[in-house]
Amino acid sequence: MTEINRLDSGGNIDRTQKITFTFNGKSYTGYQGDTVASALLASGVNIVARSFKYRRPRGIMAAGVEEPNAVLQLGKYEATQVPNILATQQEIYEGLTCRSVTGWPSCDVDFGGLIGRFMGKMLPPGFYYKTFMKPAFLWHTYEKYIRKAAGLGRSPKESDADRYDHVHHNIDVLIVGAGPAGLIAATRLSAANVRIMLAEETTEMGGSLLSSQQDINGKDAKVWVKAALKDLQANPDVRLLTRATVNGFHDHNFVTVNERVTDHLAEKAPTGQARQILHKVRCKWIILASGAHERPLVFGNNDVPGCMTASAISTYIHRYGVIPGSRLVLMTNNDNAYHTAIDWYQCGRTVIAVVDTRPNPEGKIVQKVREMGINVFAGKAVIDVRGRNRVTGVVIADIEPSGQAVMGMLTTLDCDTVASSGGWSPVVHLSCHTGCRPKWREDIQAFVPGSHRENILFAGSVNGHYDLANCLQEAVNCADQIILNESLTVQEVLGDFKVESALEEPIMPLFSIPHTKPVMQSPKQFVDFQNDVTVSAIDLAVREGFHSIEHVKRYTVMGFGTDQGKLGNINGMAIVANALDKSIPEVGTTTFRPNYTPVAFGTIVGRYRNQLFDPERYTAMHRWHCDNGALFEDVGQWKRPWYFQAYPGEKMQDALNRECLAVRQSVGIMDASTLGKIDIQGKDAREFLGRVYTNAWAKLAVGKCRYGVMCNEDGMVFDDGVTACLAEQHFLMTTTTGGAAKVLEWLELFHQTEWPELDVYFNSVTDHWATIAINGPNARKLLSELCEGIDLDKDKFKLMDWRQGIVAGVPARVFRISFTGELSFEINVQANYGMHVWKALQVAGKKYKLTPYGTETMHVLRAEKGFIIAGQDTDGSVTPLDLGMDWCLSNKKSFSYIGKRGMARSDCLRKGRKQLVGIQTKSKEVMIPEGSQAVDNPYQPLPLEALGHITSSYFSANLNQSIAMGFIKDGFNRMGDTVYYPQPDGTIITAEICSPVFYDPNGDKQHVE
Amino acid sequence: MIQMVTSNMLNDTQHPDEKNTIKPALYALMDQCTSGDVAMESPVVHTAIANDGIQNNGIKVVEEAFLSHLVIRGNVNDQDFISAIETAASMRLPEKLQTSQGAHATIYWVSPDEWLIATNKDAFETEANLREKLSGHYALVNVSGGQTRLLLSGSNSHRLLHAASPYDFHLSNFPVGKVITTVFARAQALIHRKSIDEWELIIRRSFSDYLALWIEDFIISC
Amino acid sequence: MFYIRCPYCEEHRDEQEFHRVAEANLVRPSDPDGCSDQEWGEYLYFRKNTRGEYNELWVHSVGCRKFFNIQRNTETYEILNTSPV
Amino acid sequence: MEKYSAFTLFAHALKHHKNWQPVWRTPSPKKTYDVVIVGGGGHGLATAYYLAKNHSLKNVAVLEKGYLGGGNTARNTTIIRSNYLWDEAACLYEHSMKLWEGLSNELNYNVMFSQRGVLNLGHTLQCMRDIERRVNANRLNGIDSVVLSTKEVQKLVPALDCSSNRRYPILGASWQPRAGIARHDAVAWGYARAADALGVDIIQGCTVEGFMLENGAATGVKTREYGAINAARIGCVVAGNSSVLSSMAGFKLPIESHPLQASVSEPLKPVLDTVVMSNHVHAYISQSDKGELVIGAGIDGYNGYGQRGSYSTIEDTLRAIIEMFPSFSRVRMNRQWGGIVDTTPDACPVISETPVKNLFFNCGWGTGGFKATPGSGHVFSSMLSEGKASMLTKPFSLERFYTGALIDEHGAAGVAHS
Ligand SMILES: Cc1cc2nc3c(=O)[nH]c(=O)nc-3n(C[C@H](O)[C@H](O)[C@H](O)COP(=O)(O)OP(=O)(O)OC[C@H]3O[C@@H](n4cnc5c(N)ncnc54)[C@H](O)[C@@H]3O)c2cc1C
Ligand SMILES: NC(=O)c1ccc[n+]([C@@H]2O[C@H](COP(=O)([O-])OP(=O)(O)OC[C@H]3O[C@@H](n4cnc5c(N)ncnc54)[C@H](O)[C@@H]3O)[C@@H](O)[C@H]2O)c1
Ligand SMILES: Cc1cc2nc3c(=O)[nH]c(=O)nc-3n(C[C@H](O)[C@H](O)[C@H](O)COP(=O)(O)O)c2cc1C
Ligand SMILES: [Zn+2]
Repeated sequence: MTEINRLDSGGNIDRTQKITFTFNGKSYTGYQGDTVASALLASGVNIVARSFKYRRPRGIMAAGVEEPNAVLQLGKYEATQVPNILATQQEIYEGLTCRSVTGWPSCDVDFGGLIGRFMGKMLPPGFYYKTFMKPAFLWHTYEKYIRKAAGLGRSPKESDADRYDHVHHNIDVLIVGAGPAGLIAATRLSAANVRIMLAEETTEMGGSLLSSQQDINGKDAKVWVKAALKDLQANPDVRLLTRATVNGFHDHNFVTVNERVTDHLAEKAPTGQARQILHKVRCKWIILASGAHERPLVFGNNDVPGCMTASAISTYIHRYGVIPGSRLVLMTNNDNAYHTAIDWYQCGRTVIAVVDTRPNPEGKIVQKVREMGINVFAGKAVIDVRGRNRVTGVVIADIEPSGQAVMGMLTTLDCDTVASSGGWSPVVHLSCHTGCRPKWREDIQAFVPGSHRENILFAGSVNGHYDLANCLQEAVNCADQIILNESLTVQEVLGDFKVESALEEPIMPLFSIPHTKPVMQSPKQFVDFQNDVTVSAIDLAVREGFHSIEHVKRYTVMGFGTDQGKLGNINGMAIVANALDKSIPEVGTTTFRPNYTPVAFGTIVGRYRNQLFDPERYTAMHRWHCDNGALFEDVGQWKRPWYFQAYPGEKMQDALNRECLAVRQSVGIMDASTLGKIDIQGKDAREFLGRVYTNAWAKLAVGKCRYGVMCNEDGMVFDDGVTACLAEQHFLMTTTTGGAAKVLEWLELFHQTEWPELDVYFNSVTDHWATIAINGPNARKLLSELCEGIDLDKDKFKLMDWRQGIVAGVPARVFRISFTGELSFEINVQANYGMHVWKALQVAGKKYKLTPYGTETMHVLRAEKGFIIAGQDTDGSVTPLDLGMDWCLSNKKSFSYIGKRGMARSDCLRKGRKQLVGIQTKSKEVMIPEGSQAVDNPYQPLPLEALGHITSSYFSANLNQSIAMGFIKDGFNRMGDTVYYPQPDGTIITAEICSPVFYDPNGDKQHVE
Repeated sequence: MIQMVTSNMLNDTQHPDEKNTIKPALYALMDQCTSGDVAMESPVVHTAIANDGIQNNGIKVVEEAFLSHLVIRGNVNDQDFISAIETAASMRLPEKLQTSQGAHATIYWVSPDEWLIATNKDAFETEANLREKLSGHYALVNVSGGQTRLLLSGSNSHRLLHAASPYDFHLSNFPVGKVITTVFARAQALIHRKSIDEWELIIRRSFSDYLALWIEDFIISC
Repeated sequence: MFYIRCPYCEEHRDEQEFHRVAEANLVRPSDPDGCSDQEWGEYLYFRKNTRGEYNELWVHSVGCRKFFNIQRNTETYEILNTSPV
Repeated sequence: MEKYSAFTLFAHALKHHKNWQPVWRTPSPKKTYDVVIVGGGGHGLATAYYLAKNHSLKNVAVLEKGYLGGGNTARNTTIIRSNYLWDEAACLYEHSMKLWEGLSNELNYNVMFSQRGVLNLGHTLQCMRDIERRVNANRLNGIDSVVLSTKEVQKLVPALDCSSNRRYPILGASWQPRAGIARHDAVAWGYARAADALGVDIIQGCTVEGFMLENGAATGVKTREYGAINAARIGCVVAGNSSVLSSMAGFKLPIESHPLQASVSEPLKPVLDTVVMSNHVHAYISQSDKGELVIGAGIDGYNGYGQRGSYSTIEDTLRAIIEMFPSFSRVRMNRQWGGIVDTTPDACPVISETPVKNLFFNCGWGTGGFKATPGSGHVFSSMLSEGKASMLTKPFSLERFYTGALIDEHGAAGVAHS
């Protein structure tokens, strides 16, 4: 393809760097600095998409983020596919591959277009709410086709190999947009010794100055831009970002900026580089200098390729040296668009006419255009466009000064391009993200930012200052306001400027051009191009009763697209206002929300994916477990050994049986370091314990431990553990692995807010101690081989005692507590020694066949003993009474401990509560799956009344039978009763209610010599 | 002070339950380190940070392993407490968000009633020494096994911090000597600016493999 | 994203260092056992949940671990004041 | 009410769609109503519809301060399921599910109820225990619910990374095939249209600012725009604003209002055919018929009425999405927003009489009430017409917060925020 629309000179492209890329399978060329859009236009490509509903051919309409049509699928490889990239934003690089996301078989020839043309009438807004209801069962099938037809690009199927990063910034001033306003504000502030970030969405700083022929200080404004940038670059406190979209403004001046670091270089980021960076900025001040988007006028067939906004045409000419056609008709309701006619004319191509809707345009620029010999038709409008795949002409008519009707003779003009300008819509989006509403200005027919609580200032055309001089002045004022407010000293006053003021005549309030036919019969007049929303659709919505602009949005889907209605929304609101006979501000805008432009999920996630998604917490012995066949269980963020495979491929149940038998028959070893540990010191520690635990603590002697249950104020169990009395005013509390942080905060909460008078301090020592549990009849023998300084005699070192001594050469606290029912010692050493002691035990344990075991075996063993696990056997609706733990409640305490009143509420005392009991299957080899629900009579019709569920269920190798625990309504009174557990496969497991203690009910095992 | 009894003494025969011959200990002080030749493993021993640390492009991270870390709790309005600490440590107790630096130790402010002392001296001696001077309501907790200190340095070190944490590390807000506890990657750290380009990070043992991984991921791509 | 001044650290920190605990000034009844079910239920569950200015209890959890009161506007998200408990 | 069908659509097309009737009237309020419903969300509108339809109460008004369906109804992720743990909740939601199944035809408005199935993923052993428990309870309650293995999950959702090397690998899931999503706006509009046709006055832009109280009984409401309106009975269905209304009547509720956020990607070709929810890594996602991925975020911890939350919540959610769907990393997020959800201590609603006579509240649906819209309206209409609770609603009275008979759907129940 030759670049038939490339001008011989001009544009900020590097003509020495020719680049080849592929669009829809065809190869095209362009230059370094081109976007896909500018390169396609240079090559005379007309159709880039098919519309969503009517499958109409669509071309490029705009030059920036407001583009609704040119939505592409980017990427040659599966893992680097990117859906829905705008041709107007994507710079070309060698080998870039992209294609249209719509059109079948292609976007040039789309069979859907036929359907669209003939069936279109059947597709008014919301048609799907009115159809596809009968027969009901077919809806699923209809839906499949609807889904297929919808959607733009496609998701990649492979994982993204690129890296993304986050960077936090704390700065004084964030300036959004590097047009003249943003640049001069930055310049002015740069002398004030403040930290500044200037973020610009496009590839280059300069904003609209890059697309126009204005002068600053008597010279081409682009010269001024270069000079300003040079100064700014020299200041280390100024951070300049291009390809960086400020996409969200959040509370308390927190702003997110999405920088596309390598998207212009290649599909995949060069090695070592992040593809995109999310800058998270907390700033004292924001200057919003985000400019304004030109909005097109709405007229018949205004979507035919070749219809563009006026300013886009100027941008293609000035920034890319591309002129997207030969013969131009320009329609405008304002002076500003005349610049485009001049630009076109100066490229040596034909301006057929400027069609000005105003009855009497007399401004300076109008004169100038007339003087160039260009036809200016005043008081007229383009009502219809000829051509299907490209504009071939326009129909014009006289328009009433009110804009309400057209009249008179229709004239046809031949042309291939229609530019239109309906005025400008300030880019107020960010100003609204924290809930503020924009306000309407009648004089410029536009919404500008409303008043704000935050430190946010507005400069330039975003605030309705379209005149360059005013625009610059306002930005200078913003900077000065900050300097004043922050009492900054300025070394030298920067940013003085001289610009000729270009007075313009007022804009005509006009959005949609009426047609000679009534709305419903006129040619399609598009408002939201991406969603195929037309004037008649809006009109119909309003007639059907959707009066709120939010209803119109939702009913017609106007503004729902990837462009969020940047081009069409204001026109749509004006059309609604007109239909309701209200003013535009009465109708109001829809809500602006982040993102200003879309942001890749990957960017929002940053580094925090795969291994870094969430911390994995390890104990000091973790590496040993990895090296010795451990499979891990996730408990909170911890990785705990679940069970150990003695050889690769050992079956889980085999491993468990082996581990369980080892513990009961000889000795097993477990890493218990993850248990939460809280050091408690202070004279009131004991009193405090008595208040937060349900049982009594007043008499616990030094050297002793006690089990305790903690409840919420509602009386429900929330954690449990053993607490040791280390010294008179010093305790060590243990918590469940998952509960550690919560418990510590719970203690602090009550201490700091309720009982500050109690002298006590809490500190987490979870990570400080490595805890090794050895369990089994040989535990004492094993320990004695490595232990010094502790009399291990069973009467000297009793159950629930702790002692201090040396284990494997390391000072240790040894607790004689048992969660398995076996003789058991928990050895605590400073964690840096954990691995040493663990390994020493392995060596010494050889002769006892010391067997490492994991959480699962621990669970089986404790279940054999009927011990509960908070979180597995409880769920936040269980009181200690429901667990049969009356023995753990002390009602003699003078203080009403936490949970006491809660568990005395009427429902907690009622008969028939679910209570935790043992469950024994009738066939002892059958295991009841955990979560099974018990019923009294499984043969009743549904719904069946469930009595309670199985919380824990295991095969006990020691007993050679299944064991289980579960809730049963009124279970304590139903010992020996038979209950049934219906299974998903239709089978029914029969079981008997029993004591939860299946093993060693008298606790003899604790007393082995 | 008279009541000071290390729970070493509790070992065998002198269990207070049985023998009430001495006044019971208020706090259990324990020498947790061995004098023997026992292998210690620092929290990051299995990571890229171990030994000589990791460095690239103006960022370096090394571990300062096996320091003694001691938490001090007490009331700043209690003059006795302050002076006891200051005498025992021969260092000032730092003000809010500050550190004080001694020959062998650094004291970090953690919260209005909490400080951390990190020292290359023996934890037991340090604690015993402090306890000897202290009375009233206070707490000392040995956490040497539970955390470790990393030294982050280099001309680009601030970049790592800016990627990991939302805090403002600019010199104007974070002068040398300041300390904070804040979010660090998806965990947390105590961060102290030791000099313009040197930062101490104190991190928890159980999170240290994750944090080392994060740091490595950052440093190799920075 | 709130920017919250911790009244103990006496400087602003990012919201991520904190979390909210409950409505502020919920005082545990001095004699729980003397409370009726209704009174206890009110204490446990019933909240002002004001739209507008509201007092909440927050904790500087990744920081000094201290609980403090925030007075803020639940509609605009402005923080009016923070103070120690 | 004009009948909607493919045929009428065709007939209207021939006439250039000039003759469609308004879907509802725009009446001014009368002086007195039998029942005034405060809140024109899905629940309020459904209540009005069933009052008129099932209880022959046609002198009914719905007062909505904004545009109808503009509260949480407009901003939820539309997940519909009934696989709740406790019998009381399961029965209520299943009651609703049955109504969903005939709703489009009942209302003659296609609410696009898409029974594409919902997966609740389990990532830990405890998750799986909870899933088994819930599925078993569901089955006894006659709710279609099964446990799927990782392999079966992978087959249903090819885009999901089910490999064992994830940080929190997927160990299995519960699956309710009848569950799915619906077009949220259509639900509000469909109920409004049908209620309007039965004579209910739907009054938008009408803010209730207070109640008229006499001897501990409510006799009407005070509105900002229209002054006093009398009513024999008043039903408040104002979701996140429930505490605001109750404080006007002088009592507190066991409710806290929190921001809950959601977001959508740009529209994509079909890539996800079911709904995927994960309590553990905390995110949920589905793809709408228009093609955008609809993603539910977490709830913000603080009380808030701002209809927006904190950015870190959005980050956390997307982290979770990418953990589950690493291939979505280059998909882009188009828009995020928030709603105000009315949470209760047990994650179950309050459908109840109140300390004020003739004043009833239906609230506390929190993060998951869209799915209950038909059921909620149905049972609340009975309460309003009979003046007392029915079997289905009794367990959801305020009384439970005193007795302690909470229906704790937290955690174990896989409530997630939807
Ligand atoms: C982000 C998000 C995701 C969710 N996802 C799901 C999901 O996937 N599945 C699910 O089942 N649920 C979900 N929910 C919850 C669900 O949206 C709500 O529970 C449900 O929509 C509530 O409906 P409603 O009609 O009660 O409330 P709303 O739709 O909020 O209606 C209440 C109405 O009351 C009006 N009102 C308030 N005060 C006054 C007053 N003083 N006078 C007059 N009118 C007043 C409001 O303007 C509003 O329109 C989600 C919620 C959110 C925010
Ligand atoms: N006469 C008229 O009718 C008229 C109308 C509009 C503009 N103008 C001219 O346009 C100029 C306006 O200058 P200005 O500085 O206000 O605006 P500008 O359009 O020159 O610059 C705004 C810049 O902000 C960037 N931007 C917008 N949103 C952004 C975001 N979220 N993140 C990052 N960057 C973002 C844009 O890419 C653009 O470069 C003046 O020269 C004025 O004369 C004239
Ligand atoms: C299920 C669902 C799907 C949505 N899809 C889109 C979408 O494709 N594009 C869009 O712009 N907004 C979409 N929205 C968001 C709405 O635009 C809007 O943000 C939301 O209804 C909240 O209203 P508000 O932003 O006006 O406060 C969707 C909302 C919901 C609930
Ligand atoms: Zn603090």
